[in-house]
Amino acid sequence: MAELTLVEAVQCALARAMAEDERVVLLGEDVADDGGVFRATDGLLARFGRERVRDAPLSEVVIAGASVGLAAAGFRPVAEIQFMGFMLSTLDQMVNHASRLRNRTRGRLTCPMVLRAPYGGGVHAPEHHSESMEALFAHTPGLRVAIPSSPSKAYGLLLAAIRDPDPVVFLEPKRLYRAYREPVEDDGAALPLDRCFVLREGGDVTLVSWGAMLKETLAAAEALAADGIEAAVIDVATLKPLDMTEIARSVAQTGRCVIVQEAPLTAGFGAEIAARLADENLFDLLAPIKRVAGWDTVMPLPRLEAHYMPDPARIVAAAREAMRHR
Amino acid sequence: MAELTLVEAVQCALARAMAEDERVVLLGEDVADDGGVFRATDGLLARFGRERVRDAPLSEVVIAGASVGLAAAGFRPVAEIQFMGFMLSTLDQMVNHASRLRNRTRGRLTCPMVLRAPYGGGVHAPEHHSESMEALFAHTPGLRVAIPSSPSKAYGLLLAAIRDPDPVVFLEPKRLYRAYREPVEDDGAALPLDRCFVLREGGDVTLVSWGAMLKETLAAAEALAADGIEAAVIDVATLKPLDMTEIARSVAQTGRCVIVQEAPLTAGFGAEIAARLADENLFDLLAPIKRVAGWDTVMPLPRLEAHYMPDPARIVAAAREAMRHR
Amino acid sequence: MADAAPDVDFTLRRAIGPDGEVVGPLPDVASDREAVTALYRAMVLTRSFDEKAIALQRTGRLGTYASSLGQEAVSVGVAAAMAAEDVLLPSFREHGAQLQRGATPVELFQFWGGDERGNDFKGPRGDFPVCIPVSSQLPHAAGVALAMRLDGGGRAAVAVCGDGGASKGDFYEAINLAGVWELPLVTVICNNRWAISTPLARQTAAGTLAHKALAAGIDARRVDGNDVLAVRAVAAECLERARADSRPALIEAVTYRLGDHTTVDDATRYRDEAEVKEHWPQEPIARLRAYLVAQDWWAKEDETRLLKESAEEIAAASETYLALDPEPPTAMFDHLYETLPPALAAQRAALAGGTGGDG
Amino acid sequence: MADAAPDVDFTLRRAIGPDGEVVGPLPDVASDREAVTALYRAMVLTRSFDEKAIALQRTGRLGTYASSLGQEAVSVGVAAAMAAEDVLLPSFREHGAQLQRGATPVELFQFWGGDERGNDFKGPRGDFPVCIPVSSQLPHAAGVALAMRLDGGGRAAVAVCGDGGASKGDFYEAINLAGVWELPLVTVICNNRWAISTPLARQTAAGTLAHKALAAGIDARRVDGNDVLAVRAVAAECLERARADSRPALIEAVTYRLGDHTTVDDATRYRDEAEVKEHWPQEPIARLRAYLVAQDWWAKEDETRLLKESAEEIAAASETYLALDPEPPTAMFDHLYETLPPALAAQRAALAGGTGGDG
Ligand SMILES: Cc1ncc(C[n+]2csc(CCOP(=O)(O)OP(=O)(O)O)c2C)c(N)n1
Ligand SMILES: Cc1ncc(C[n+]2csc(CCOP(=O)(O)OP(=O)(O)O)c2C)c(N)n1
Ligand SMILES: [Mg+2]
Ligand SMILES: [Mg+2]
Repeated sequence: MAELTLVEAVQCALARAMAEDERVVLLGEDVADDGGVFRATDGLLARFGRERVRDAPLSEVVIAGASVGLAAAGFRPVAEIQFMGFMLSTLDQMVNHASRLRNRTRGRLTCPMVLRAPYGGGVHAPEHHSESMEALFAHTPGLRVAIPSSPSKAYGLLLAAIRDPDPVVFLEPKRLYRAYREPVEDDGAALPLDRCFVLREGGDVTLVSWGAMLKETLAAAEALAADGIEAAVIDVATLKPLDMTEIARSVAQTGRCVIVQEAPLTAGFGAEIAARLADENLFDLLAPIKRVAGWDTVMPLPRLEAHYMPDPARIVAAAREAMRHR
Repeated sequence: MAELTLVEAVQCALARAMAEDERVVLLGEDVADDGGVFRATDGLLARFGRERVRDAPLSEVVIAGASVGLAAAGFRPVAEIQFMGFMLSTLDQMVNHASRLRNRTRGRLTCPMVLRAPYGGGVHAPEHHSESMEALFAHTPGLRVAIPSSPSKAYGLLLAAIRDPDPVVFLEPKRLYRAYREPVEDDGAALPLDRCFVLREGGDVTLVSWGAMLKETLAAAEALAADGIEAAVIDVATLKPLDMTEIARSVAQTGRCVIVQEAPLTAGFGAEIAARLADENLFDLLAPIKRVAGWDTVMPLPRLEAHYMPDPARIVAAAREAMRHR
Repeated sequence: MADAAPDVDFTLRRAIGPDGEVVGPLPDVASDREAVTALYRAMVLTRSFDEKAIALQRTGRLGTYASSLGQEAVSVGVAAAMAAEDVLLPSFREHGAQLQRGATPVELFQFWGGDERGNDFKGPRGDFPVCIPVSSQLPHAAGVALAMRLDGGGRAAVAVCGDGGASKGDFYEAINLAGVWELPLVTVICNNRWAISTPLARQTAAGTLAHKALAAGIDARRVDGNDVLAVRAVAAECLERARADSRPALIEAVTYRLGDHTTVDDATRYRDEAEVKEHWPQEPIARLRAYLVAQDWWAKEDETRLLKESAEEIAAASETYLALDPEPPTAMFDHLYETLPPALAAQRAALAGGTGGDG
Repeated sequence: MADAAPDVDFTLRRAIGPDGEVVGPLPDVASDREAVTALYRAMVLTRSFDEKAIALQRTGRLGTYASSLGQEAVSVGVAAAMAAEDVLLPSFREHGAQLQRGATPVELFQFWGGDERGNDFKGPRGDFPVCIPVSSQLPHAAGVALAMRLDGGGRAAVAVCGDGGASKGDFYEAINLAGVWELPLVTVICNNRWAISTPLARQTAAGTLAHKALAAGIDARRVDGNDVLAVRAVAAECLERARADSRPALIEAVTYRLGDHTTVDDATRYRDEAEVKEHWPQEPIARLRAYLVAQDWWAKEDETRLLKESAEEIAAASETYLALDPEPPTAMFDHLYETLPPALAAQRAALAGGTGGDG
């Protein structure tokens, strides 16, 4: 079993999907000869040729929009957008079309496409390269939104996304692209696209997060454990559709929940989880639901970036705050 | 004092703003000779001329983007987008630029623009004409998002938006455009852009909403009152920045909250309000926080539209559900 | 493009004039009585459909509707040049093309009546439905054309947008992609001189809309859009190249919107009645009828019979449409994803049960 | 456009060749020793800035940086033609233009070092900062040009994008708006033949990038972007018309990106070293030096002195930059709105206090 980084796991899943289904076609800026600016598509041009690995002109609208057409016409496009800030241009196509084609035609035309992009900060990138705007997609009916938190999750969720008969927005935590390796079996096994994953059990407080923030959250759980506080850690993984089963089960046990998101606090996806708990699990709650999030500010340029990013210390502080209530 | 419809109040505020500040410039599709597809700019071409009331080519990106440039160069553009579905194309400009110009240049360049659009359903319009996507803008740091719920609110909030030194997304509930008239004094008085309005006091349950849904919510409050349930009704009005003061005050009193939004449930703006309460007011809550929202489906074409829209019956049912808890 | 410089021609191609007189090279089809009368019938049917649609809307039985009055030759001419296995990606005004491609009047009424089932037309299963966000179907068309190319070629995608639509970035990005990827995409600008209240002169300063092809390096043609014979010929020429050589093209069809923008528009607010009057003599149906009559292919009885048949067909379609059972409200959940995610089951149940409550 | 058809010229304007030889009509400025040496100094300073920036990045003291190696003549030539009261809206590679307009090397280092204060440059207060989302500054430029028009004219906005940038809808929508609204906007495509790894041939099939002007009906020029005299002359000509007649124009300046795309790019992955080598003899600095020398305006000592001075100026700027105090973290709240909304006060306080907790 190979030890892969997250970006290598993405590449491995893409290669597998292309090998097993010739309708899988990649398109995006610099995905061919350059292998993608993060090398997620490295080697695929050589293996699958220029018809299936396509360098697009610099136009995000047409990358997303052509993928809609390609998908409706029987292919399985996997489009890459270089950075999340440039996904904003794709919203018209994703929200007005990709998410609706099946519904609009009552199933006659469908849109099995994947729109991949790296998201999030922590790598000292220029402006517009570090945003976390998953909430915009997660608010859109008809889309699926998946965010892996590790190499093996990236492999399994991406395979699932490509095989899914509906459009999937797949956001890759670029901060974790090369952060570490883990064994990833290239066995073609997909992960479910409608389930949260429990990464750690614990009876005192439930920590809920997704993507790169899981690393910080797990570190916080370690720190809490050292103090005798047992934190459960849940990886949401698929934000849309959101399955609350595991989160609710854990909160029923702990009575305390801290939600960790990198995106700005207000109207971020963490709010949805908190709102669901405040409705369906109110009487389980022993403590206020805390959200540890990016500030409601523009993601700063690298100099102040570290002050923006939620970190284990902030998560630990929020968990301790929750623990004050018994 | 004239009795105005909501759309007339918009027009009245625009005329006033243009008369008092010659840097106010209108642009958008069909805003000049046609007076806007909803007549919000009717008569303004005749009064202020073609240089200040500008029919734009059919390009939402450049309407929003040129407004950014115009604002940075000292004008006060008020841009109209014809329907909310076509605002998606403006997100790149609004999120990547309008909201950030001041921050990016540490105050050297600013962006005092208003982006107006009708939003919401209930008028049997074609696809893409009935969406409620306020949450996308409300998640964006650096923007203000205001949504009037009545003619007088439209007048006062729009004046405030135009005079505000920062970018404001101004969403007009088209369902209310001609729904009724009320006295509106054209006195140039703006309403605050950072405050909720209490439309009705009540000690049993707090109903929170914005825009067109206030009409349904007030109707629900009437129905509840007939049954002896006293519902407070709060008009959020400015979603971003969100001031929780009034909502928290009311919920502290009632212990029950029902949030009403027309947008699809998941990750809508109502989630933010629920999340804030679940953190800051948890121990005030007697009952689960209910959200009455659009379903997590694509806004249907007119035939099924009525089944999509939250209505007084659903709001009443949610409030009653909350009342079961004491 | 790999093979050759784009072949652009900005002269306005014409075959027959307002009185049916020959004013340019006649395409082969012009001597085929069957084919020409078929074009005529298709245009008349389209106009009957339009009239009925407006009547239904006025009486509250149809939603906002965009009439194609005066533009029938563009829709019909383009569709006539298409093969069944080509794919059409229309705007919201190409009823004529949709009907000719095999969507039924009932299905179109259903869509414009606000029922999504109308887009599940039994006819051309690969055709796209009406697209409301202007020109956003053009990127899809590029994708469909790419699919055709990857599938081995021999087919073409046809996208239609308006003169306003040619101002959108989507338009330009799509034709640019078609140019550089050599996609079998024929983009038709149905230039009816108005985008709601915005006349062409306030839409662009381009010499002609066909000039926009130069930005993408693709072939360009201009054609009199009220001359169905010329439209059909130009479209056929471009389609042939697209199918055979994966060569994209842009066609500007110059016509005129004789009606209001839609049933909620009042064009007298911004457009001189005199201008409209001036354009009536150019309209495509009388023009082709004059040609038919001049060939001695069309007698008064033919006309009477056709008008009656068309009206009857559309009236019958309207009756069928009005008698259709409504969809159950839960349909809005049932076509959202291939299988309903478990997370949405509760919402669907709440809607089905008519219980209010959460969600 | 109201007054006249667009004036397009797709021949590549040149003044001096790779060896400084005269190859085309010399603009007046070519005989002005002061002016020509000023252009030379500006290009040399730009290259010094580039070198230092790369060195700082390599040692972790600057963020990702986009070098302008080989393209200095576009930046410098365009800026030289601008008046102080014109407004520049650059992409991310126009350091030469920014420096010449009055932004200081310290400010630019600061920006590229990840500190927003660098965009608060003391120099041209109306100029836009670097724009990262490709071509999204072009719509702003149209807005700025409209502001100039409304303010009575006499000024122009200048936007610069790349060859890749000319594929974006924004590019097209902006020049179309400039055409139809007659805005004093000069759009410059700095065509360096590559967009990261995508060569021009995979970017568009357009005959030349200047052809894209035809889609908007605006004036077009092509110029050898390694020939600063020609760039300056063409820019001056277009700017004059923009200022005097509110006439927009598109300029394609053909140059070559001699370096990597940015400091995180490795161009050897996708680009033949031989191609780069082939373009070195065309580069703009040696070319203008040859011209200076040929005029007997430039001795070896001048060169030595200039290189030393440039290097020293940039080194001093680098030292100043490195010694700057960091901004307080709360700065991220303090420039978000004119006045901090009360609703954000708690978040700001939490950040200031370094207390974790909510928000
Ligand atoms: C992106 C977008 N913006 C605005 C609208 C509203 N709208 C509908 S039709 C129309 C004008 C379209 O003009 P044109 O492209 O010339 O087509 P025509 O209506 O003349 O057929 C506008 C502005 C829309 N549907 N889509
Ligand atoms: C909208 C957008 N998409 C993608 C990117 C990532 N990106 C940065 S530079 C670049 C290539 C730009 O090429 P070109 O316009 O030719 O300018 P050059 O880099 O050659 O100066 C890309 C794709 C971006 N910055 N903006
Ligand atoms: Mg039109
Ligand atoms: Mg380039």
